[in-house]
Amino acid sequence: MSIAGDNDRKIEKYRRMQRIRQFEAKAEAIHAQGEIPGALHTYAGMEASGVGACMALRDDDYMVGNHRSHGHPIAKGAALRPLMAELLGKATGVCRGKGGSMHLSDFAMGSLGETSIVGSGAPVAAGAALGAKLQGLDRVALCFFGDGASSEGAVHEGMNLAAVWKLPAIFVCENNRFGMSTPTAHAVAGENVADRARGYGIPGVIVDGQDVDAVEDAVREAVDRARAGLGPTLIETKTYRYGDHAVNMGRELTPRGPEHDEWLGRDPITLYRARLEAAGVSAADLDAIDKAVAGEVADALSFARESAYPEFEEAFDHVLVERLPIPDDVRAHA
Amino acid sequence: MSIAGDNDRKIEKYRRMQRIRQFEAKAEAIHAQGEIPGALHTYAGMEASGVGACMALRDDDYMVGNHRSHGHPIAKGAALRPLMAELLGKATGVCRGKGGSMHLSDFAMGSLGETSIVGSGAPVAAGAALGAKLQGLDRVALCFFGDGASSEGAVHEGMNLAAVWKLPAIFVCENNRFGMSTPTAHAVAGENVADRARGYGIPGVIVDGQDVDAVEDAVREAVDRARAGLGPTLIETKTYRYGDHAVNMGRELTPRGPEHDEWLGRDPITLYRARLEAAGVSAADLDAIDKAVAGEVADALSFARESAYPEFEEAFDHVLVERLPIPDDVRAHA
Amino acid sequence: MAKATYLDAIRQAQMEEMQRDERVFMMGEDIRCNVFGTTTGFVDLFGEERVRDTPISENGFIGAAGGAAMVGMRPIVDATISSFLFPAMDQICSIIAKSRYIYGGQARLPLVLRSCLFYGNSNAAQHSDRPYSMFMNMPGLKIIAPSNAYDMKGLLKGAVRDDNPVLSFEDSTCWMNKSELPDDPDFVIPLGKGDIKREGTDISVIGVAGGVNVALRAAEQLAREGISIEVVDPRTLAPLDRDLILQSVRKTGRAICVDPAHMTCSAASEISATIVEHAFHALRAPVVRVTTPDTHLPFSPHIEKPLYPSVERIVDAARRLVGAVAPVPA
Amino acid sequence: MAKATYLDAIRQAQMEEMQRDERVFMMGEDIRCNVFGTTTGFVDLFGEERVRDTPISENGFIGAAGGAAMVGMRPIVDATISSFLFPAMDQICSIIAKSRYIYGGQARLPLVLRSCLFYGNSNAAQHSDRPYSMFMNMPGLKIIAPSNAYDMKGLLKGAVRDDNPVLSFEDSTCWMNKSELPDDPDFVIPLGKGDIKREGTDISVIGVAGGVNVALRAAEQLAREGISIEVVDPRTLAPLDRDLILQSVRKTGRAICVDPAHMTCSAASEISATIVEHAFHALRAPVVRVTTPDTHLPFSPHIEKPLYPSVERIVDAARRLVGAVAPVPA
Ligand SMILES: Cc1ncc(C[n+]2csc(CCOP(=O)(O)OP(=O)(O)O)c2C)c(N)n1
Ligand SMILES: Cc1ncc(C[n+]2csc(CCOP(=O)(O)OP(=O)(O)O)c2C)c(N)n1
Ligand SMILES: [Mg+2]
Ligand SMILES: [Mg+2]
Repeated sequence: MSIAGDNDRKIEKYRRMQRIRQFEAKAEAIHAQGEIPGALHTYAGMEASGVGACMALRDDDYMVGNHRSHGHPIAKGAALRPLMAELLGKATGVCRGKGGSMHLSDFAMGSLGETSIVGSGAPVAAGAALGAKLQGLDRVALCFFGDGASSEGAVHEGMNLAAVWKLPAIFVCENNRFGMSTPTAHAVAGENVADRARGYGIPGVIVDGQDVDAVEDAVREAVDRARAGLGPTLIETKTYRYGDHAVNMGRELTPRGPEHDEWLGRDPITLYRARLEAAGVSAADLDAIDKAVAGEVADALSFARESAYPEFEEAFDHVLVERLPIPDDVRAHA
Repeated sequence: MSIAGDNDRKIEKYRRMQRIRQFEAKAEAIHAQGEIPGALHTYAGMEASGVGACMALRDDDYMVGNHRSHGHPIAKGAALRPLMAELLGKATGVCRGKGGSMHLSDFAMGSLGETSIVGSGAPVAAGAALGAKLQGLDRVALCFFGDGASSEGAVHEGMNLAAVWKLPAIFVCENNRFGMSTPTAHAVAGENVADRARGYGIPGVIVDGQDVDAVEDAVREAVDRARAGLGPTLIETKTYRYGDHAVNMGRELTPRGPEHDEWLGRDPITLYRARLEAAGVSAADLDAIDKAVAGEVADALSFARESAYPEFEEAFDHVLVERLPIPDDVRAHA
Repeated sequence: MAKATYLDAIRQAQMEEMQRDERVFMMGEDIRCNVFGTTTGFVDLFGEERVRDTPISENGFIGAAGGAAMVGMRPIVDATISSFLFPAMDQICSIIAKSRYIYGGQARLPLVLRSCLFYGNSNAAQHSDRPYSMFMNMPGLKIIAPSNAYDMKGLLKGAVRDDNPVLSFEDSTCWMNKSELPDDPDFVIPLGKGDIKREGTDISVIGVAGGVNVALRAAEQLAREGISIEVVDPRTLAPLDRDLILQSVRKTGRAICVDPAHMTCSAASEISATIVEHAFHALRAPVVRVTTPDTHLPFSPHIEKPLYPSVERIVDAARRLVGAVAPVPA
Repeated sequence: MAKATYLDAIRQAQMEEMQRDERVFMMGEDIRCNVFGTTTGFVDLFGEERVRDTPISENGFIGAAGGAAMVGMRPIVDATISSFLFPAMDQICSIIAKSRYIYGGQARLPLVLRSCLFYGNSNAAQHSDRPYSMFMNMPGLKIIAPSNAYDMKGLLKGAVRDDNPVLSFEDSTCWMNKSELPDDPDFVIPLGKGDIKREGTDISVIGVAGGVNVALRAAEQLAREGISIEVVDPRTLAPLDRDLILQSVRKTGRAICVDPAHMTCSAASEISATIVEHAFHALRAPVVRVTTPDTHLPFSPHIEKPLYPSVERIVDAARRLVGAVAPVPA
């Protein structure tokens, strides 16, 4: 790669968006063939939101996400092998096969959970921010949640707590226009989720969620505020998910209107590629990244496939710090 | 009484405020002597908030309140005898002795609960408003909650639901400057609770909670909007409680600052009495009301004292619609 | 009479009751799009006012069902997956279960709160809860947990007509099971009455929800070994038909409680405690629980599946109880 | 050693652990003003950063304790009254109990969640819950329920040092009871170990929280009648010291479970089910539960008080079990 300095991070944003896109395309394909059990919620279309936000964070900052969990850890820099292995329920998975698609959380990258209970991440993020503050560290905690999640009491309580205590937290509402099948306007009162900020006396920011640089800038400002002890910010990324709520469900939950094509026309990766090319990055370099990422994904899948399933005893580990005893009759038939 | 027309309702406001004040003074006194069991949270200082709000309602409108429950039912027009009997735990109590001081709810007056779990009334009020709407009735549902309660997820969820569905609900936050011992600013982010309204796309109104007419006007406007199908309003009454969080606790939970005397100087009943006198109501007429109310309170107390305690079997009634069976060994020692 | 699935039984029950009584309405997340197939065609039949998609705020809309019930409506709430009852625990326990009591009978809360037990399908611990025993410890609620389509239809219709709040736990392992369903619009199974699903003489196996079907399969196999199993299905967990359970155990002298929930403080524990308290003198062997052990449920199917009650575990327990094999050391 | 109350034991435990380990901090509603006397002087000692008054938002701040624990803190949360755990049920059950598991051991959540069992004092149904059995059904949590000041201090210190999330249920009927409390800053009672509070030979009475003290008073009275009671106090409800309970029942052959919670799916039910499953052959009589019946708790003291387990009910049950009186018909 021949581009240096600031361009490096631009390239990195592009690479991470590509990673998410390609990782998920592969996951969706093998899920359709039954290789991945459980539900699969894809992030395609929303890559700029996750990557822009995470690129504004340091490695040692914290991040909490949700059920749509493939994007956030990759955006924060997680390695693909343990993520893919997790999707396949393997012992080498990032959660040792116990979390699966909705819970791809890599604590090594500062992730403190991709929690599939809608809205439940907000108090956790507030708490991580509190922990950082009490330890005198200048780390921040960022929480991703959906437009639908904004209706949950947990999100309100988390934001109020962070605001009252001026915690170094950033709340990023990824408004992808739907909660499951329900259009945002049918479930979320008020014009913008970001409008809620004023009620907590904190800044509320709306940003184009298809523009990775814009997202990064908005989050960076919030991060700076947070590190300076000025408290939390609520940022709403206006974005769109291409797939259905969960993929491969056999029928469409959310019939799309004509805006679907408009959104496809504002694909965050295509847009960013164009911007990079306009800034002088060569198409060949970008193609090389695409290809390298394809290699990473293929490698992750081979790794995952070759990995073993967890031993039965693993089911009794990590309930507590101590391993649980295994009942004889259960063990006898495992 | 010689005053007619609009003055009648002014007099009624005065009377209801007096009823609350005198009812509570008596309750506090006998609680100190051990005649009332459990905790007692007085409403003194906040009478204009409850009475102003309830006077803007029709008899068949709904109302939901909280643990500070002496004021709301009296404001809505409830009879004093069953309320006082309830405080004493008697079978003639409005809740047959099963609710006590925190739960003085008179369903005959449209009250659907004075619930002592902070914040828990908001979803109930939204639901009552939904019920009225589905039945094609033009009733509204009003919810009283405290500044402290505004931090609860339930309040957020109730308001969001009411706003999205444009339900005929009115949310009245009685901001008395404290939640238990905690000053509002230490627990509630944002300058005013009413500022939360904008986030739901509904009107947010701040009103002087010591001015019963101002409260009534603000609530009436919200009621009109609600009946017209325009959805909910959030109203914040800026008020003050004279007593400690709960009275007769043996020590002061909340040390007051110099503002305490300022607030005492803006007593809602004194202010209103002056306004009525200025409008031509004679002091003698108002004295007569005070005296009549004292008679009502004394009568309620005699009634309560003369009433019987509930039978033991009553403990097993109203868990379900059907009476529960009573275990033999429990009955044997009752 | 026509054969239909457990899921369709839910649909039929809801449809018939909504047709019968216009105070009945439905709300829940994404019920218009009808994720699991229990509200197919409902918007067209009943309109958007009576079939309401809610914001994702379980405490809010479940509490609102309580408020609507208090003013004369009869809501059916679809909370989809039982794990999503936790965010609503306060409105369920503090308001819905207690309002009638704390206000001395002034309130009445006829409402049905449905949710499915979504386990065994690799959706990991946060989606796989089977929390009915928590609610059994809370007075003021009725609870149904049907094991087949017939019971599902009859009990759900009974629940909608009941004047108390009723929680309906619908076992997703039963979703595709079929029964003949009566078309009689007044076909109702009264809440609180259990059912003998199979008669037998050696051991009473009391099953909870999907546990009943595992018990029935085990009974088949044991019959071939000459062990006669009586399968008891309480169907309603609150009120629990203790008499039926005791009657069966007094006959057989042995009992196994099969419950897909975690063992500790489970419905199985309650049934066992009831038996030893009230049928002790009839007992010829320990009362055994076959439940999910007290671990969380993992995503990986490989290690998830063996955790649930299985035919094999029931068969083993039965053999031990009749003395066909040596008992496990306690 | 000096005598101190159960409430003061809580204060001492918290103070010593905060002095020992600066990762320990406290939060809760109105803990600075110190409503019940468990944080007297704490703001002066530890400052406002480590002694935090929270907004009234249990789900929010209890979840925040989880988040703080995940990043290396060791929070003690005072949720005051157990009824206020319902609004926080989701963070407790979905996040705190499950995060370590669902993320395959990546998370560690050392935190203590305290709340009191506030019953018997005319505060009506919404404030009188004793919901520990609900949490016993949820893997991933440890639970203590001490019955005297000594155990309270030792177990709470043990809880703060434990690397798992621990719920502490503090029985308000024990608040004023005094014990000699060790001053050794490392006095810790390990979680999961029960205690024989009184030795006896005829009946094991297993008590939960305040139920232990009622059992001890009943044992006194029964001793005068020649009935010898062994009082077993599990102290920790999760993990439950089943071995100790079984050992006692194998000796006495009879058991009574005393639990101030509602009967159905209670800790008493679990203990009873454990006994009949694992000590059946030692049993000479039914295992009896003395609990609060499955009704809500009313305000009026007149009808509230008789609902709880009492000395009289235990004495009656004991007499029946040893055959001193005819058994009640089942
Ligand atoms: C508490 C809870 N309620 C409901 C669900 C089911 N559910 C899963 S995702 C989802 C929609 C979430 O919408 P949003 O927050 O906008 O996120 P998105 O899926 O659009 O990214 C719902 C309702 C859940 N997982 N948790
Ligand atoms: C869910 C819940 N948490 C805590 C409490 C304890 N509590 C009772 S009243 C109160 C303060 C409420 O403050 P606010 O809402 O401002 O009402 P106020 O008492 O000032 O009228 C608290 C914390 C409770 N009853 N319910
Ligand atoms: Mg969305
Ligand atoms: Mg207040």
